[in-house]
Amino acid sequence: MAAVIWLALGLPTLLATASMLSRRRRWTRYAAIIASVVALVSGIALVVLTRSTRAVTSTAAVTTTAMTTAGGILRADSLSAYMLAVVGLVALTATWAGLPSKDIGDSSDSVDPGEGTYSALLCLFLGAMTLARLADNLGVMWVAIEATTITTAFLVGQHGDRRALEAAWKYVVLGSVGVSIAFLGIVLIYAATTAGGAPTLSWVLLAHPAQPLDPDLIRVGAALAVLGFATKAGLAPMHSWLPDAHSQAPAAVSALMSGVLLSVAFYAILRIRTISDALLGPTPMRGMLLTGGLLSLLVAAALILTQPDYKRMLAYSSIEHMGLLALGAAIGGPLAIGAVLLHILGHGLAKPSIFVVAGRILTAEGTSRIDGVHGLLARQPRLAVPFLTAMAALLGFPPSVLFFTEVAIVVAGFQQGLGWAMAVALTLLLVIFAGLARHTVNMTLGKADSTGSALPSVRPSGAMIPLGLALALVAVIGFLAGPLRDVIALAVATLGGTS
Amino acid sequence: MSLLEVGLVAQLALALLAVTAAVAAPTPLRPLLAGGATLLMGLSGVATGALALGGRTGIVSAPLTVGLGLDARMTLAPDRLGGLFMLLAGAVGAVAALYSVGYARGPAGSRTGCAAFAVFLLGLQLVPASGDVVAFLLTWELMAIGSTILVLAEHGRRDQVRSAGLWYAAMTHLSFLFLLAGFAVLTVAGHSSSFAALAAGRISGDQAGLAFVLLTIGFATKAGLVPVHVWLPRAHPEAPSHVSAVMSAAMVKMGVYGVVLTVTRLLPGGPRWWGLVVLALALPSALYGILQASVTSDLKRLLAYSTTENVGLILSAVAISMLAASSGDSAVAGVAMVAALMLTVSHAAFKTVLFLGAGALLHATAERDLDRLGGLVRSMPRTAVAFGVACLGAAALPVTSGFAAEWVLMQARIHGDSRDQLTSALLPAAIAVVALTAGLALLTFVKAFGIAFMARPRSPGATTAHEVNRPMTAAVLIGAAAVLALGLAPGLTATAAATALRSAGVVGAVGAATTTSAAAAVGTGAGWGVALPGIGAHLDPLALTLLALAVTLPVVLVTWLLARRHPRRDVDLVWGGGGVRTSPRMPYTATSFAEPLVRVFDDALQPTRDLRVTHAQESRYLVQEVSFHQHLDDRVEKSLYRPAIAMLDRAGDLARLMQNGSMHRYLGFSFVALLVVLVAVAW
Amino acid sequence: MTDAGFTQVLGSCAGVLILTAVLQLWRRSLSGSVTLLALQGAALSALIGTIGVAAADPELIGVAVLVLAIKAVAIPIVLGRTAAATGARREDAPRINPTAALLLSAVLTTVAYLASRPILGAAPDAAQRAVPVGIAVVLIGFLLLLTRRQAISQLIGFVVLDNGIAMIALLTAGGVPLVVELGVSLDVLLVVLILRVLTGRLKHVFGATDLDDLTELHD
Amino acid sequence: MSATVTTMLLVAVQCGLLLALAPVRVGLMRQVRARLEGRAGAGVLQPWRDLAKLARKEPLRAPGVRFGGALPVLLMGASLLLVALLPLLQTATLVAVPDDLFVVVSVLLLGTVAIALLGLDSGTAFGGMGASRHMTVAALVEPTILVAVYALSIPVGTSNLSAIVSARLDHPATVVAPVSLLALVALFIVVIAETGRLPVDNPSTHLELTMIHEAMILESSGRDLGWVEYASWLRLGALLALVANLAAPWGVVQHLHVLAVLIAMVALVLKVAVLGAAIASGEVFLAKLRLFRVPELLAGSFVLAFLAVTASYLTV
Repeated sequence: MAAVIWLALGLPTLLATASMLSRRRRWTRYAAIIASVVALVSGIALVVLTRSTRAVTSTAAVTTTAMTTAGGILRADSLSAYMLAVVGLVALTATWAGLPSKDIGDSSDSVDPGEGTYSALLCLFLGAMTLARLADNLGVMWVAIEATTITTAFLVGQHGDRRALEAAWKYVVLGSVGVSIAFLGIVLIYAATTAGGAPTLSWVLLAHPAQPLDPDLIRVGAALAVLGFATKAGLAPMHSWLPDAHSQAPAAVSALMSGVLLSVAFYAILRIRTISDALLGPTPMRGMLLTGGLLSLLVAAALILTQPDYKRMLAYSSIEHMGLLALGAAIGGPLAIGAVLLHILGHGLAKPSIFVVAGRILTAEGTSRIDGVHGLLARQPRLAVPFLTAMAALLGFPPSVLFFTEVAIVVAGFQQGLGWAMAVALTLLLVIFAGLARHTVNMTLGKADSTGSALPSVRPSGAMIPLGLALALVAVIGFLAGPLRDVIALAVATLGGTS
Repeated sequence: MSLLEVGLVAQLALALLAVTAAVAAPTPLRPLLAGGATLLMGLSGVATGALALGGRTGIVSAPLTVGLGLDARMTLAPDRLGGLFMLLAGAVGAVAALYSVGYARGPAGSRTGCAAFAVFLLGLQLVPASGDVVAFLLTWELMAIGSTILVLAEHGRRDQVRSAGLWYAAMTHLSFLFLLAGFAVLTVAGHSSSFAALAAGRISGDQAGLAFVLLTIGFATKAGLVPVHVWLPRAHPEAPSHVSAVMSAAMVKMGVYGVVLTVTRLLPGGPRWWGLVVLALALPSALYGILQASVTSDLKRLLAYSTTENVGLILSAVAISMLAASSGDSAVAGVAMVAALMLTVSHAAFKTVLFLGAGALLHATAERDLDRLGGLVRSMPRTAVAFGVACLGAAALPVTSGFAAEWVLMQARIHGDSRDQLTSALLPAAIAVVALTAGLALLTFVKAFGIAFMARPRSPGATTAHEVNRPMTAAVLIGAAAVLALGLAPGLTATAAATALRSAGVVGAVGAATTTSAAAAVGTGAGWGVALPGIGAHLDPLALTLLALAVTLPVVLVTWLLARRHPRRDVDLVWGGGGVRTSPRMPYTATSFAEPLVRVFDDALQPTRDLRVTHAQESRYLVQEVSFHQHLDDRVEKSLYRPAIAMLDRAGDLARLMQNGSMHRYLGFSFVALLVVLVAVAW
Repeated sequence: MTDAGFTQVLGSCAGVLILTAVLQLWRRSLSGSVTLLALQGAALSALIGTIGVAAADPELIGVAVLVLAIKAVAIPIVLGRTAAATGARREDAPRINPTAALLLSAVLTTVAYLASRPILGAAPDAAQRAVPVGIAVVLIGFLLLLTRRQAISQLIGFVVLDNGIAMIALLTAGGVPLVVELGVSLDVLLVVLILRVLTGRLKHVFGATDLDDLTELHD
Repeated sequence: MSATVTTMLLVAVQCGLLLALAPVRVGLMRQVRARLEGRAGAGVLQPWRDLAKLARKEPLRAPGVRFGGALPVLLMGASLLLVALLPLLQTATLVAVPDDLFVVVSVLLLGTVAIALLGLDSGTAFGGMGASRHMTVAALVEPTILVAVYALSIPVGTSNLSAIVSARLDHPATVVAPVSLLALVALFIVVIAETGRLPVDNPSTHLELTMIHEAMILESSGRDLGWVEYASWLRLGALLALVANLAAPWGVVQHLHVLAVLIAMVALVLKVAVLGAAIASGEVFLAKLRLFRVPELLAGSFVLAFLAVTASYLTV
C-alpha cells in the first residue's frame, strides 16, 4: 500500500520535472492526463486495498524526515482513497476534455499544452492535491493546499492579459491570506495537543476520543481553520476570488479548480469538523457551517439572478454547490455526510464538463457575455447539447446523482431539526434554479438567425468522449449501489459518522 | 415475479426502446417507430394500472447509492389508487402517442422531442406506482424534465416559447421543492420513507399539518391551482399539442393524485381546516380558471385555463369529502371522493380530445387564435365531430362523461353535511361558485366550438384547411368515443373510482368503516348507470338517452315528412344582415363573443384597453381611422409574480454592485468574517 | 538565562514585533516599510531563538536561523528589489488615513485580547501571555492588506500577517513540527516570489502597481 | 297495468298536453297584451296558424350554413325531453330517469346550446351577437337556478323535483315559508331571463341592437324557424308550469286515478294560463333593460336565492 501512496505522489512530480525539461512537445501534451490517470488508478487501488483490509487505520508510509511521534505523515484510509479517486476521475475529465485538438490555432481560450510549464504546473497541481488527500498531518495538508494556490497562480494568469493578471493577483492574495488564517487555526489545534504532553497534528490521533485536548483551543483553532479553508472551498463570505479566477483561467484549469480544488479544501473542513465534533459535540461547527452554507447560497442566488457573464455564472453555481456541501456537513450524520461525499463526486464530474463546454463556447462565440450568445442549440448543437445536459445534471434533474444527494441532504436536515435552515436553503435554491434556467435558456434556445456575434461561426472542436463519459457517469452513479455504496459507507465511518 | 411486476418492468423496457428508437431511427421512420414504442408503453401502463386497480400487488425496487432508508432502495409498488392513475396516464399517453405518429413533424418529432416524450410518459406512468418518497420524487422529476424539454421543443419558431418554458421550469421546480420539504417532514415524522410504512404510522399533530400544507402547495402547483397556476396558460399553448394534451389530461392529474394520496393514504383523518385549505384553493381556481378561459381567444390558452377550472372542481370535491369525513359523514365523504376521481377521469378524456383537436386545427390552419378560425366543420368533419363531443363533455352536458361526473359531485354537495356552522355557510357559496363555473364553461365551449368550426373561415389558413391524417383523426375519434362511452356508462368509472378508494382507506375518520362506505355508497345502478345508495340517488344516462330518442323521434319524423314535400333551397343570401354576409370580417369573433362577459366582469378581469383615433389631416373633426385594442393579462401573474420578479431582479442588481471588483472590499469581507469568528468564539 | 531575564527578552521581542507592525501603518515610504519588515523578521527570529535557548531545543534554534534567513533577509531583499523595479516609492493614498488606521489598530489590539481569552486558559505562562500580541500582529497585518493600494504594500501586509501567525505558533505550542515549518516557510517564500513576479507583470501590463486598477473583473 | 307503463303513459300525456297548449299559451299572452294595449289582437290560436304556415314553406339555406336543419330538431328534442322530465302532472317519475334537478338543468342547457349554435352557424354578425348575449345570460342564470332549487331541496333532502313537489303537497305550510317565497321569486326571474321575456329580452322586437333571441334565428326560415319557435314556446311553458307547480302544487297527481289525472290536467292548464296572463299583463308596464344592466337583475335574483338557502338553515 505504501508503494501505491508513493507512486501517487511521485509520478506527478516526475512527470512535472520531465515535462519542464523535455523539449518534445508532443509528449508533454499528455503529461497531465497521465498524471490524472495515475491519481485515478492509485485512488481506486487504495479504495480496493482499504476496503479489502476493512481497516480504518491502515499502514502508513513514513517519510525519512518524519518527526512525528505517532503514525505517519502520509496515510490512506477509505475517505482519502475515495477522495483521491475523485480527484483522478475529475482531473481525467478536465484534462482530457480540455485538450484542444491540433487544428485549432491560437484563440482566446485555448492554451498550447505543448508548453512545458503549463503541463508541469498541472502535474504539480495534481500532485499537491494528491498530497492534500493523503496527508495525515494537518500541517502537511495545509502545506499541500497552499501549494495548490502556488501551482495554480500562473495557470489562472495563463493568458497574461489585464484581466487574467487581475484574477491571478486576487486569487493568490485572497487565497493565501485565507489559508494563512487556516494555518493559525491549525497552530492552535496543535497547541491544544501540547497540554497532553504528546503534541501531534495527526488527524487520526486528534480525532481519537482518548486524546487529551484543550477544548478551548480546539474550539478557536477549529473555527479559524474552517474559516481559512472556507476561502479555498469558495464558501461565502470568503468566496470573492472564485468568480474572477474561474472566469479567467483556461477552461481546463477552471474545470479542475471547480471540480476538485474546492472539494480538496472542503475535505480539510470535513476532517477538522470531525476533530471538533469528537471533542465539543456538533454545535460549534454546525453554527459555522450553516452560516457559511446559507450565505453561500444567498450569494449565489443574488449574483446568478442577473449575471451577465456565463463563466462567472458557472463560478457562482460552484459556490452554490459548495454551500450545499457545507449545509450537508453542518447537518452531519451518516445520511448527510454520505450525500455530501457523493455530491462531491457528482458535482466534480458535471462542473468540469460544463466549464470545458463554456470554454469552447467562448472560443466559438468570442464573448463570455450571456446576451452575446443566442440560439446556440440551433447554430452549435455540439456545444449546446452537452451544455444543456450538464446544466440539467447540475440543476439536479434525475437521473443526475445530484438529485439523490440533494434529496438526502434536505431530508437529513429535517431529521436533525434544521427545518428552518432547509426552508431558507430551498427558497434560495429556487431562485438559483430560476436564474440558471433563465440564462441557459436565453443562451441556447431561440431562433438561429438572431445571432448578435460579429465573429464568423467557428466550428467547435475538442474531444466529446470525456464529456459524454463524465455525464453518463453522473447519470448512473446514483443507481450504482453495489461497490460505491460500500465505499461511501466506509468513508462516512472514517469521518465518525457511524452513529 | 408477479404479473404486475412484469408490467412495471415492461414499461421501463418499452420506454428504453422508445428512447433508443427516437435516437437511432432514421428521420422518416422516427415518428412511427418511437411513437409506436411509446404507444406500447402507454398500453402497458393501462394494463399494469388495471392489474393494480384489480388488487394485484407487486414490488419492483432498485438499489441506490445514497437513499433515505437504511437499505437505500427505491421501490415501485402501486396500490389500487395508483393503479387508477397509472391506467389514466397510460391511456392518455397511448392516445397521444398514436396522434404523435401523425403529428410529430418538425421540432416535436426531433430526436430530443421523441425521446423526451417517452421519458415524460414514463415518469407520468410511474409516479402513481411509486412506493416510497425517493421513487416518487424521482419519477416526478423525470416527468418534469421530460415535459420541460417538450415545452421548449418549438423554441426555434416562436419567441414566447422560451419564456413559457422558463415559467414552466421555475414553477415545476417550486412544486418539487415544496414536495421535497413536505416529504422530508413526513419522512422524519414517520421514521420511514416508504409509503406503506408512513400509511401505517398514522402521523398526526403539528408535523402532519406542516407536511400536509407543504405537500398541498406542491401538488397544487402541479395541478395548476390559483395562484400557482401561472405556468399553465403559458406552457400549454406553446407545447406541441400532443404534449399539451398529456400535460393537461394526465400530468396535472398527478397533482390531484398527490392530494388524494396525501389525504387518504399518507395522512388520513386530518382536522377540518385541511379541508378548508383545499376548498380555499379549489373554488377560486375553478372560478378564475373558467373566467379567464371564457374571455381568451387563443384556443390552447382557453383549454389551459379550463384545466385550472376543472382541477379546481376536482379538488373542491376532494375538499367536500375531507370536510364530510371530518364531521363523520362517511357516505358523503365517499361519494365526494368518488366524484373527484370521476371528474378526473372525465376531464382526462375530454381534455385529451380537445388539445389533440386544437393540435389538428393548428396543423391544418397554422392558427390557434379563435378569431382567425371558422367554418372548419366542412373541411374537417371528423375532427369537428370529436371536438364537438369533447366540448359537450367540457360543458358537462348530457350524455358525456363530464355530465355524469358533475352529477355525482352535485349530489355530494347537496347532501353535504349542514350540521356544523362553517360548512353550512360555505356549502351554498360552493354550490353557487360551481354553478357559475358550469355556466361559464358552457359559454366557453359554445364559443370554442361555435367560433372555430361554424360560420365562415376568418383567415386564409382556415379557408384552405384540410382534414388531418389518419393517426391524428383516429386518436381524436378514439378519445371522443371514450368521452361518450364513459358518459353513457358512468357506472364503469364510478366502480373503478370506488375500487381505487378501497385500498386508499378512503378519507375519513377511521379507516375500515369508511372504506366499506365508499364501496357501499357507490354502485352501478340499473344497467350501466351510477347509483349512490348511500344518499339515495341514481342516474342512468342510457335510459335518459333512450327517452330523449323516444321524444325526438316524432320530431324527426315530422321533419322528414315536411322535407319530402318542401325540400331545402340553397340561396346565396338569406337575410344576410345588409348583404355583406360573404365577408370573413362579418361573423362574430371569439373576442366579440366574450365581450358582454368582459363587461360584466370588468372589475375582476381588468382588461387593458387602448383606443387610438387617427384624425384626418384636413380637419381634427374628421376621423380617418379608429383602432381598438383590448388585452387581457393574467391578473394573478400581473399583480403577484411580476412585482416579485422585478424585486428579485433589483436585488440581484444591488448584489452585483457589492461584488464590484475591489480587492480591498473582498479582503474586507474576509477580515470581517475573521473578526466575527474571533469574537464569537471568545464569547 | 534567568526566568526574569527570559520574560524580559520575550517581552521586548514581542514589543518590537507589534511596534514594527503598528509603524507599518504609519510609514508611507515603501523602503521604510521594507526595513521595518526586516526588523520584524529579526525580532521574530530572536523570539524563536530565545525560546529555543530557554528550552534548550536545538530544533528551535535551527528554526530561528531559518526564519532569520527568510524573513529578515531574503524576503526584504526581494521586496526591496521589487519596489525598486516597479518604481513605486511611497504609499501615497492609503484607503484609510494613517491616523484612523493607528486608532483602528488600538481597537484591533483590544479585540485581540478579547479573542485570546480562550487561548490563554486559566494559568498562562510567560510565553502564552504574549499571545494577544501575536493576534494583534495578525490583525494589523490584515489591516495593512485592507488599506494599502500598492501591490508591494499588500505583500508586506501578508508577511506581517504571517509573522504574527508564526509568533502565535511559537508562543502557544513552541513551534510546529519541523517538516511543517519547512513546508510553511517554503510556501510563504514561494507566495512572495509569485506575487513579486505578478507585481512585475502588473507593472508591465498596467504601467503601475496600483491595486485600484484591478477592478475590471466584477459583476 | 304496471306502474312503469302507467308512468310512461302519463309522461306521454304530459308531453302531448304541453305540445298542444304551448302555442295557445303564447297566443293567450299576446292576446292579453294586445287587449291591455288597446288592440284587438290576433286571437289565441294565431301561433298555431303561424306554425302551420311555417311548416308549409320551404326553408332556405345560405352557403356555409351546416346545421340549419339539424339544430332546430335538436332544440325541439331537448325541449320535449325537458317536458317529459318535469313533474307537471304527477309526482311519480320514471324509475330509470329520475327528474333530478341537475338532469333537468342540463337538458335545459342543451337546448340553450343548440339555439346558440344555430346563431353562430348562420355566420352573420347578428347570429353571433345573439348567441353571445344568450350564453352570457345563461351562464349568469345557472347559479341562481341551482341555488334556488338547492334551497327548496334542503328541507326534503333530495334534488328530485318530484320529491320536492310531493313534499310541498304533504306540508302545504312550507309553500309560504320565507325560504320558499324567496326561492320562487328567484326562480321566476330566472325563468324570465332564460326564456327571453321582458325585461331581459323583448320577444316581439327586431331592433338589432337589443335583441337576443330573435338575433339568433334571423336566418332561419320555413320549418326550421317553426321548430325553433315551437321549442321556445314549449320551454317557457314547461318552466312556467314548473314554477306554478312549486308555488301551488295542488292538483298534481300523487295517487294514480283517472279522475285525478284529469283534475291535474285542468289544474295545470289553469295554473299556466293564469301565470302566463300575469306575465303578459306585467310586460305591458315594463321596458326592456339595457343589456349590460341585465346582470344586475340576475345578481339580484341570485341574492334572493342565496338568502333562501340561508333562511332554510335558519328554519331547519
